[in-house]
Amino acid sequence: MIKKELGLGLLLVVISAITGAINPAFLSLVNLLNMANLIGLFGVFALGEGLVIITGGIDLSLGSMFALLGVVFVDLLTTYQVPWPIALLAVLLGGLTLGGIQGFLITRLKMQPFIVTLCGLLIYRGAARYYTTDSTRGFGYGDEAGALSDIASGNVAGVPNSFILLIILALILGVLLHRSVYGRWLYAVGKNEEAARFSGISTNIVIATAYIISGGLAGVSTVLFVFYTNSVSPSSFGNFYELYAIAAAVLGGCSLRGGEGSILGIVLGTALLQVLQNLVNILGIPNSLNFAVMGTVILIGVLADHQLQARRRRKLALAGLARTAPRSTLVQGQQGASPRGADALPVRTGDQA
Amino acid sequence: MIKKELGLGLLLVVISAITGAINPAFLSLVNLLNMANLIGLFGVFALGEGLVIITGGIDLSLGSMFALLGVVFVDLLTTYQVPWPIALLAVLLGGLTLGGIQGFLITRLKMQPFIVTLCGLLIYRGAARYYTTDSTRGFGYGDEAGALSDIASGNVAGVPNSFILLIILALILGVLLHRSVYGRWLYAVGKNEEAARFSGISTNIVIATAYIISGGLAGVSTVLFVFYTNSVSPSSFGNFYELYAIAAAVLGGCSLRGGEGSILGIVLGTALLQVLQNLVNILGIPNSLNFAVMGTVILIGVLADHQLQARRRRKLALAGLARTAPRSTLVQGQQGASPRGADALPVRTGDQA
Amino acid sequence: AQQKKTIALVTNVAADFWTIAGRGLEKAQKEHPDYNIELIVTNDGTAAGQRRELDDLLVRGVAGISISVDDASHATEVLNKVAAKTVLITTDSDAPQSKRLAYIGTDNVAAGRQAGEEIKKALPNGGKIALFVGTMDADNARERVQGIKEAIAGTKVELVDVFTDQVDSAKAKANMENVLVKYPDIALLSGLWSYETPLIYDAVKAAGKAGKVKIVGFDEDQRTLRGVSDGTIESTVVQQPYEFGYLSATNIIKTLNGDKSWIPEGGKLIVPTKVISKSNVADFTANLKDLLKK
Amino acid sequence: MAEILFELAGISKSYPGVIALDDVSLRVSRGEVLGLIGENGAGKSTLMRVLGGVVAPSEGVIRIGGQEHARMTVTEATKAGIAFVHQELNLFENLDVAANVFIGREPLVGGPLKLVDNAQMRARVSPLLARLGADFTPDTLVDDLSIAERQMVEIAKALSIDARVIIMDEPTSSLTISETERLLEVIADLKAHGIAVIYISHRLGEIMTCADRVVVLRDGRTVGELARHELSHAAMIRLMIGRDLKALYTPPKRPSQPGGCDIAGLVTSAFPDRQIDLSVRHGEILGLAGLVGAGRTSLARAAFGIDPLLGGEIRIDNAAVGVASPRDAIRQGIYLVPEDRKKSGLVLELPIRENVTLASLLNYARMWLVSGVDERKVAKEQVRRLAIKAPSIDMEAVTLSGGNQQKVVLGKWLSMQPRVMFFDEPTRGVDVGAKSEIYALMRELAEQGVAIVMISSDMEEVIGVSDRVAVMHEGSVSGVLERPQFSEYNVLRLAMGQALETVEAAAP
Ligand SMILES: Nc1ncnc2c1ncn2[C@@H]1O[C@H](COP(=O)(O)OP(=O)(O)OP(=O)(O)O)[C@@H](O)[C@H]1O
Ligand SMILES: Nc1ncnc2c1ncn2[C@@H]1O[C@H](COP(=O)(O)OP(=O)(O)OP(=O)(O)O)[C@@H](O)[C@H]1O
Ligand SMILES: [Mg+2]
Ligand SMILES: [Mg+2]
Repeated sequence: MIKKELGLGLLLVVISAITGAINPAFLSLVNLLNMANLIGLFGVFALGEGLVIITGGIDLSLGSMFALLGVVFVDLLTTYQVPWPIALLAVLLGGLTLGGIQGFLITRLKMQPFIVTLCGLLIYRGAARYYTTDSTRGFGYGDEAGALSDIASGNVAGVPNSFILLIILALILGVLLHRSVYGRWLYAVGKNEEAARFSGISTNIVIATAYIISGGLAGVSTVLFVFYTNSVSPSSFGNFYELYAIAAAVLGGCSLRGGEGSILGIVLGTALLQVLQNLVNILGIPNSLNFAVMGTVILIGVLADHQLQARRRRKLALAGLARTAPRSTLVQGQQGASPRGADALPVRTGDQA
Repeated sequence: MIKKELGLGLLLVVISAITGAINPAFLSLVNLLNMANLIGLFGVFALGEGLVIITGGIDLSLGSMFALLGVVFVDLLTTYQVPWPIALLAVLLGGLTLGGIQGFLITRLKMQPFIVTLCGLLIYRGAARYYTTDSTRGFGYGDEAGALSDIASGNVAGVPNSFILLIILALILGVLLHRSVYGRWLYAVGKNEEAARFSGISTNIVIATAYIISGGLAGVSTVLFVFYTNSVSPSSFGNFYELYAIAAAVLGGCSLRGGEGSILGIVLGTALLQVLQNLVNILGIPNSLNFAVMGTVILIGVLADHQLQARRRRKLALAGLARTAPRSTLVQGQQGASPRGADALPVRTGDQA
Repeated sequence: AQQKKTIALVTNVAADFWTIAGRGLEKAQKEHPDYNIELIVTNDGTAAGQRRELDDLLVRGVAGISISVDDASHATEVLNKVAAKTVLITTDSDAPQSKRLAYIGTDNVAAGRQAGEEIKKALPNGGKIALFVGTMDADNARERVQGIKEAIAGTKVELVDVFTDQVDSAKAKANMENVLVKYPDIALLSGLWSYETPLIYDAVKAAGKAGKVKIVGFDEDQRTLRGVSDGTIESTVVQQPYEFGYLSATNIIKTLNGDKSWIPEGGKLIVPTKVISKSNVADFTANLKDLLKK
Repeated sequence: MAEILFELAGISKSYPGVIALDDVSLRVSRGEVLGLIGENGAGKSTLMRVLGGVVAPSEGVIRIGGQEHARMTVTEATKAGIAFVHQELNLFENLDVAANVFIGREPLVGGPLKLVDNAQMRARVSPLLARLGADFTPDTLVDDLSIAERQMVEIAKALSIDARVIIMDEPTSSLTISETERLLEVIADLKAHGIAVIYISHRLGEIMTCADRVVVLRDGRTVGELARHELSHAAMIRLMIGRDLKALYTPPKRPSQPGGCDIAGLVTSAFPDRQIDLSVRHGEILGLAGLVGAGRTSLARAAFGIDPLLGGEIRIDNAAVGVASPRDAIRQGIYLVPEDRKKSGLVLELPIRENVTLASLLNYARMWLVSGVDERKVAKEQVRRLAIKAPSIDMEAVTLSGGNQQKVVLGKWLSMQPRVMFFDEPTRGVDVGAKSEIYALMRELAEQGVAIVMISSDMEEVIGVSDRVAVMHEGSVSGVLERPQFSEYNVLRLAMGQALETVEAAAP
């Protein structure tokens, strides 16, 4: 388990070192902080996606959720001049609600996560575009967002707040997932929902909660992104971001079959993807290859992981050969203890016909 | 099984009738032929996607494949002045090859279809953009494509060739899927791969073949789309089309869990989606709602299907009761000496609490 | 409403630009209440999507179409089909090989040259510049880049690269941040599409390089205009989408009434682009606000 | 000696962590019924998979029809006349019965088109189904069949191959008496036609009935062979586990206490128009017998809150308890050891420790954070108490043998306070040794005052272990037998919905 994260971390270091050697600008403080910011932005919702993937589901609706929540958020602040704490609350509640609806459809009505969230992808984007009649929402002049803007896009001693937020959220979710009862249930549900239900776990609630958390984190991300770009174009804001999140989670060791993955892995996966994109620009690789590089690294990463696991299994097989020997003797020993001679009849239930 | 398709067909008729009543232009010959053309264009690759989904997989790479194959195709015809039959062959082979590679990774290296094709989505699009340095490829002046253009975008007695092609392909694949031994195996593999392997089916080959067919059909679709738009912009050509295909297949009764679906259903699913989009335009509904309408219909469609299935199962349970009766008598018959009918009161032994 | 003749303006993508054009349509609508004037926003920004819109409009029997052609010169055949049945003009993005009646819009190469001149003015001693655009396979992107290149040819202004972002704002901003890191000596950044200039403005400010790294932009995003007025942005080259909309509608109506005298020689009715700099930004902003007020 | 059909020589097979087979040799002759027995994990299924071409052996050769193979494919095995009824059901619910029977070797028409000849398939399947006494048609969707019916499809599949050897790996694990007897008749018939059968079962009675010769495996090795005349339960058990077993039935030390669980007028979704009335007292083991599909599992599921109750109520000590969900049931002390332990009982990829504490995790948590120390303590205790054979509590449950897996499921419940426990086929696929341990455990629980309902299709077990036996027929209880009335005949009559004729007289 931990080995996977170690490998990913190592890969990250190696890639960074090589890129830094080619172009030292890569390791400049500014660039590192820029990357930290982006890792923060993309990491927050990747965490939610990771939880959903651990339940064996998937959330394809994140990008569209950003668009819908984003236009509402900006509209609340600019058009309706709502105080920012209320607007923030509204967006978070919005995210939780959308996640809740999806969770409901998936757990109660037993629909497939892929379909439910695909429909979410279509519907939320459509709603965002209809609501704005396809016009971009942005902070034109004023300081409508006030303090919130500073919080969301500010930094503490240079470290972007988005990154700090990611770390805090990762710690909280890390405890939740890896230490708490809920986390245990989440893995159990992801691995075998039926057995979990037969153990008295309210699997529906456990799964729905993952979607709700993902929705809530999408709300947080929306706010971060809105203040990163200062505007929301309903037709393109967040387009394809769910794929980033899925890619990050998968790179980080989550299996789409459910029941596998870790918070650290997801964060590292996000970091790797962002480093790759940055590297493409810094090394002057044609921009068009950006996606191709990403795709290739995911492919190789997953492939390598498969190979390593296969090797581990093969090693275990060999070790097994060594191990069975003592087992046999053990059984023989035990057998030896039982007196052979006693021909005591194994008793059939005497009182039957 | 057949009931699902019947329901879909009925829905299609009802929607068309209502729309036609509101705006008769909807049922005008021109509009019907336009729709037929689009159904043809989108149906061809939806068929491939459907086969893949029946194996329990998914193909997310179709849209990007169109872009890559499309730019190569146009380039062959215009820049390299290759005769069209060769260019056509090249694109088909290209599609088959890409499908083959994906099939190989999925079956041989046991990678998850979602991941493999997600990487395909990223890589092919990147390759297309890199290859063209982000410039649009199109038929500027000449008749580079010659007869092929007429074939691909022409019509027979007004009926668009793309639609005719879809019907032909659907018939062929219908026989393949529903009558041939390969189709039988495809369903078996999709439902329970391990059991299929135990039954002596070369599951890897069966699955890989589905991806290859899907790739080949993507090649065909590429050509159709190229002549529909007469140009290929590498960054947007075919964007999101895989989602259309998945949506069509799912609407048409394919389950993402594998082992379910029919060719007729996929065609009807495609038709429904295209009719919906056309209807939005014809009725003057804001275009931004297009996706939202699509999402809602898919959601409702799948939900309705779930409810119907649940009802069917409940009915079956009741029917099962009816069925057990003769079974009991049969067993009794075998048992011989039973004097009393099945409906004789079951006797309580009285001596319990 | 069925009896009224319908005129439609078909956009290439969903963008604010077209909201302003829509205002021009509204003005035309007011002047010609006997027509039904619509703005049709193409959905997925793909050529196939646009073609579908055209087909459906023909089915609805519209009298005139003004279209911003996606994938420009290649849709000839379709456009000819449309031209045979309706009054067809192009706007914003042309298809010169087709049988469209005329083009109403910007000369993007000229706009690029205009921006190039602004860049030269901002960098009298030359320097490195970088350009940002959504995708390079859009014609206006290519033409603007071409115009800028023409203008700076032979000077000490050096174009390091054109960065694309697939119309993803976050990606665009990351690109800008990366350029600022990679080229510490970069002298000027230019965003070719409307959402990019404000992002450059943000990125440059956040990097603490406001004033040091100059900005020349396109279009009239609110924050772009704010940047112009506070001096962070040198100038921005604006088109006049309002005019696109208004002229499209009114000229189609003229044509429907048999008057084709508005069509200039060569078939291109160029609506000139304007340079907005600190000197005229206040007027322009006021004007725009007026326009956008419902 | 009869003609030898095939021979396995020196077969070894290792899996990660285990040697499943170690130098095993086996010969089967024409028309012979070979019983293959051994504890869970002894390697029976693996040996048969080698023969059936499903897995490749690490070492050894397969001699068949004068040819030597280092390994075989399924197709080769099928061609060589080997048919295989797998232990786990290998059916396709989305296909019909005929398609399942002929999967992988469909009769074709249409030449190069390779179309499936559905008509021929149906025509060939019908008589097979009739021979097995199945009442469904070849075009029934497997999805609509019960587990038992599915197992019959598996058997039909083996019969449809023009086989010289039929391997049956626990073919009766889901069948009850009547179907089992039918199958044994079929085996006798096959034998008469010169077809050899390799018969694997943990039900020694069946082996006694049908086997000509018995080979016993232990820890992947052949430990003995018994000819027909040497067969006895005692001999087989001794070879299998290396020691003798205690008596099956241990009477309760004290009479069952008053109070217990009463199920009154219960209606389940499987039989919406039948009611179930049943009571089980604290301290007693109530056997629940019935034919497959009689509704016993449905009853247990409903009582445990998995399926909704359509009517009626459950009372413990005369207080009605609500069981809207398994959580409610667990809170009330009603536990269920489910029928399908791999699907419903265990999360196979989780360690023993996590499986044991899965249901009671909140007890070892403070503020929802799991205390690793407490958890390990409980898991270790259960492993010790139940004598689960595993190197460590961190082993994944998937690596354990069937019996030990079942013990882990028990451990999950025993770490809490049961009041009423449903055991649904607790020893299905479990070897004799582990079986007797599980019986002892049930008795121990009963002594502690737990009311136990043991659903079982194994007649020996029902009669041998229960204090009383309730019998279900088509969704309701058709009778309850006290110990003096126990007999296969009586159970069977009730199971078929017939009255106990001359109840008093029949009691011995
Ligand atoms: N695919 C596999 N991977 C790893 N180990 C396996 C695999 N199949 C079987 N084993 C192991 O090989 C050993 C023999 O298993 P096998 O299934 O042959 O036993 P069996 O005698 O059929 O037992 P049962 O009575 O429970 O069916 C067991 O320890 C089992 O865990
Ligand atoms: N939830 C359900 N809805 C509808 N029918 C059901 C449901 N559960 C079970 N059945 C059907 O009801 C009948 C009773 O099944 P049940 O599993 O309770 O019987 P059983 O006596 O436990 O048999 P077995 O020996 O197979 O476990 C079967 O025909 C089964 O297919
Ligand atoms: Mg076995
Ligand atoms: Mg049962």
